[in-house]
Amino acid sequence: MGKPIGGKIMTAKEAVESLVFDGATVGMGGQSIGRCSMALAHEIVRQGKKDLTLVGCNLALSTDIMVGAGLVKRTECGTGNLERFGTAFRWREAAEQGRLEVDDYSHLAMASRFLAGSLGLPFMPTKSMLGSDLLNKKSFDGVKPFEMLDNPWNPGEPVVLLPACTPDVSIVHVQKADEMGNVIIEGFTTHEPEMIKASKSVIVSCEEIVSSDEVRRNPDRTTVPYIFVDAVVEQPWGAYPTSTYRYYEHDADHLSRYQAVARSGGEAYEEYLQESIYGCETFADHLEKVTSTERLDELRRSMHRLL
Amino acid sequence: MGKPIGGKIMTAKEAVESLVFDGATVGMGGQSIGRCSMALAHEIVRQGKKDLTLVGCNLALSTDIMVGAGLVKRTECGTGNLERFGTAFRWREAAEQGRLEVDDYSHLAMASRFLAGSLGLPFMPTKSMLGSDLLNKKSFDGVKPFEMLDNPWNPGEPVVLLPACTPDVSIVHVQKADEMGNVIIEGFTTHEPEMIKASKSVIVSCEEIVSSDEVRRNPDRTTVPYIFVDAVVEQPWGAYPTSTYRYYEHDADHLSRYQAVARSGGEAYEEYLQESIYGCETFADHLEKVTSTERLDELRRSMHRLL
Amino acid sequence: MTEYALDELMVVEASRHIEDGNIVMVGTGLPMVASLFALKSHAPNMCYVVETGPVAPEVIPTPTSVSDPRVMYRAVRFGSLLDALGGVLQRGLADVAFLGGAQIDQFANVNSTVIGDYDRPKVRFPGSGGANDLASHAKKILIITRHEKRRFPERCDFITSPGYIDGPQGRKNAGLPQPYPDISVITDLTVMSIDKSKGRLRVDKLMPGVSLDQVRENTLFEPLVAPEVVTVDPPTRAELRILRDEVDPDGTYLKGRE
Amino acid sequence: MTEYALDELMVVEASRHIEDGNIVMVGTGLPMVASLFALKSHAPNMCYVVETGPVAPEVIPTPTSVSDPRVMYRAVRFGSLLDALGGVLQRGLADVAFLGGAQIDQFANVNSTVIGDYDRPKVRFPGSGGANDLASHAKKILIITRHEKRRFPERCDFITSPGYIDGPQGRKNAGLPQPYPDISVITDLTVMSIDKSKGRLRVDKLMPGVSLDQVRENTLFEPLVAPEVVTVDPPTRAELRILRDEVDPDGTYLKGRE
Repeated sequence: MGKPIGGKIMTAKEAVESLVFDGATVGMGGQSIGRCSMALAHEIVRQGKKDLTLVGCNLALSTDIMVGAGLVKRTECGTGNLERFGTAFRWREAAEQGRLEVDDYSHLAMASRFLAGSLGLPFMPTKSMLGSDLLNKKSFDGVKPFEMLDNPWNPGEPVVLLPACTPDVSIVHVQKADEMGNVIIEGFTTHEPEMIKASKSVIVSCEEIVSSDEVRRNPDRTTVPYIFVDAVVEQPWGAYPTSTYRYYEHDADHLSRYQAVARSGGEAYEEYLQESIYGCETFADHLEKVTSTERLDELRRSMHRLL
Repeated sequence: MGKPIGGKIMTAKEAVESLVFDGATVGMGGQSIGRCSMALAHEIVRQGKKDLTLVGCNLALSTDIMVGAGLVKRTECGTGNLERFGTAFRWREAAEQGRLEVDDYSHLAMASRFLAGSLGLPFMPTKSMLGSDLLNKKSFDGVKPFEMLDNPWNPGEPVVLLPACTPDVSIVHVQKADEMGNVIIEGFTTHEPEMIKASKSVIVSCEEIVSSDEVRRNPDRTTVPYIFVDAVVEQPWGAYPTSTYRYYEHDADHLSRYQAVARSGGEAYEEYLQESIYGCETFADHLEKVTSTERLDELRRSMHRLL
Repeated sequence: MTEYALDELMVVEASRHIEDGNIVMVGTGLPMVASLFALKSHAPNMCYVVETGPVAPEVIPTPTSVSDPRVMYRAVRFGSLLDALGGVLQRGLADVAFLGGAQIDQFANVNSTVIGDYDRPKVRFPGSGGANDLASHAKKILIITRHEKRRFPERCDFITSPGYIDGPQGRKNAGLPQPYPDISVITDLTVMSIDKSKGRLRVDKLMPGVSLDQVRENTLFEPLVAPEVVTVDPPTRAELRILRDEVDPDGTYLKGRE
Repeated sequence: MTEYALDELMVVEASRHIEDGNIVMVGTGLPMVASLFALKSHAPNMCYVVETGPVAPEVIPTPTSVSDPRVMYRAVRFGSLLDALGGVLQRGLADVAFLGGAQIDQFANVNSTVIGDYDRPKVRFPGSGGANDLASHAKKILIITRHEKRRFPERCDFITSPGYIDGPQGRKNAGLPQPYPDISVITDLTVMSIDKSKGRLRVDKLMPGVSLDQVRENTLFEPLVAPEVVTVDPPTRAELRILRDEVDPDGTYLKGRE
């Protein structure tokens, strides 16, 4: 059975309480400095969900904060960086100090693992990763990270098989959703369509809730239908300080500020978490604390100039 | 390299002359009585391209005519029927008389084979067809129609591997395309996105040519980008007598008329081919011969009432 | 008593196997009528998924094809066959699916491919379409068919869509995904359902006025019989009104009204 | 002679490896600048494909991220990472792709994962991202990098993105798809390209005013040397105008103008 047709609109607090649990594998939306699921990540940090395995393609700011807050046991991903803002420093330090299991794949490999999950398949073939040390890694938990197969239609040709990745719950920030749970992603969709459809449950935060009538008048626009979605959280600016296409640009100042404390770590970082996350009851509180209406307006105008 | 950015607008005659060849594997667009690629199929019949292998999911009217014209060596498909209008009779008779190799898969199996092709993979797993006689078939040409694999992540669990299907050329009728070759399919897309992307070359006929500016203003709407497409044929009513969503309903009268001659076969059928296809220089001639402006208007209005 | 046609009875009985909130994969014909009836009567939150792609359309009566604009009307998403048969069905989300076929055997296997030899068939049928996929992955399979003797052989000439294949272990041995489905065959004489412990069809219900002997006489295999065979409830006046006014007002499929 | 910065020289030289009509998979940074320059100068029909999905955008200068609205501007299609890296790249349609990394060895393998042991790294880098995919499937690989000695070891600590692995048979033995790619490394000292018969990097060109010895001194492996090493043509005045006015007008990436 798919997800029910209604009753999905809730707060971030309610959604995370009911769908994220200690030890869960969490699918992470967004890529680098675009559409990271910040509001939902903050809520997970506030609720202190532990021993998480984070999966995605480019694990960026949201991951870094969850690692920095000490909630993460493992990441399975393609990259951990914020492009020109540098590495995901908390993630990097945790990896270097052996406090974090990092299971490396290529981006296509991760997308292929989600594709398998989204189609109900146990694995997906790929021709990536051959000849690289990405095929020289051990398993963290006894589950083979890949398998080699001789192509039955061309003996002698090796093909890599990758196990399906089926997150317990995915967190994704999108432009629009309706109360049924239909999801509209505008612009790039990166690995999200496959990841969402591969997940056992899905929390979506959105810039705007639109009417189901509007969805039904433009079915071409729907990225993922409601049958995959459990919770819809209305959260304007929910990707801040990363960008949301057609809504606002990333906030380079705040990103640089975060990267500075993340790089130094220690007390400065603890203070950041305390002030900007633990000390805020909601994401709206966070926005009020770390930025201003003027700055947000600027980011919105800056995006609109680029459409 | 993908397909070039321009020079793709041509007549059906030019497109078929340059891209369809004797012995080719031809990907067939449409499903049952919706969006069959009739104008392009007629042109292939007129040009008498031989020894074709037709591949698709539901092979319906266009296939039946190409089989009826004696051009087809094999079909690889999920079904051959026109739903309430009955079986594809010429296809059926050819199969029963052993004049046609029919390689049966399920619809998901065919879509999976196209998916593999579209991703550059040699095969795709599926959990369909297990326990059925679809896995008891021989190979027609020494190429294994499937392979069984023991799931490396769950020993004892069999998984079916299906070989990629990569048509030499696909023929598809769509709503809109631009001169670059960007394709917009409205409504159901059936197996076409994967089939198109898996094909070595693609001929698209369309109801309307739209400007590339319009495409660039609504990139969400593009089903397949131009890099996969070789030829764009402007052909209003190009799916007649099957339907094109948002443009016109199927013509039940003509379909019934076709089914009557297809069922009887023999001279009646030869006459139909002679009059409605060989005797027409273009698809516009065909329309003029077999229907009327009034009837076409009726089909258009009938569709518009259902939107 | 309200008068009704046999097709109407079959359709209403089939619809009773659909629960509210179910995802139902459906083509056209009587299955479409049955599921549309469920949607309009007791399952308003049912979700149609059409093989060609559309999800949750507000179906306009009466579609005659999976490419019909009536099954695309106000869908929440248009999509592809891969989305529907891969992303919903094989993904394990389909609750109910309808099948049809030329032969249904005692293990509820269905043949829609050939009579006779596959390579040189006596009769060639259209083939699987999505039927094999539905039979492989849906949690509940419904088959609506006229009860003709030749349709119910001991063993299908060709298994297009697997039921329990050859008995209770058939699906397990074949490696088909779990959970193994409930299967019901609704005919104008009876409702037979799979007995999972035996992997065989069992007469659970009889249509009003039909005897068990009539079923046996019209079936080439010997069906199991439930300890208590009940009679199918005829459609109520209200059900018939919905069926005739809202589901198939033009009598596209339900022609034989009495 | 027109004055130019080393970055400008590297970018223009890299762009010369892009032909009109090529499909180019590109992220941000100097690779983006080089490909955007090609588009605005000699390759007007070049097709950008961005890893996150967009196809053929009319890029607004100067994008700083693969999620930047500037790389989505007037795309012909938005799409997914699977479309880009699976449906275009692995499908075999990408002509050119750019890579970067912490180490590039004599076989043109690239490391962007770790220095030291994988399980307890001395330095942890961001990882593959799409780089491994690009190196596995594109027909031509371009690497733009500063020529620092530690960047050019005999052997990468970790092969994130395969070059020729361990020699001419490396890709064949690994089962990587054919055709095997051309690979060029464009640095501020030299242009090294893969010699396919030896599977190793060969100095083909030198930047103006640079000697072969300078390259050797700044490279930890011993590169092959082409029979005739030529000097890279400096950018023309017209090229520099396009670069500075149309490609990176704000100097986002090309800061060091002379």
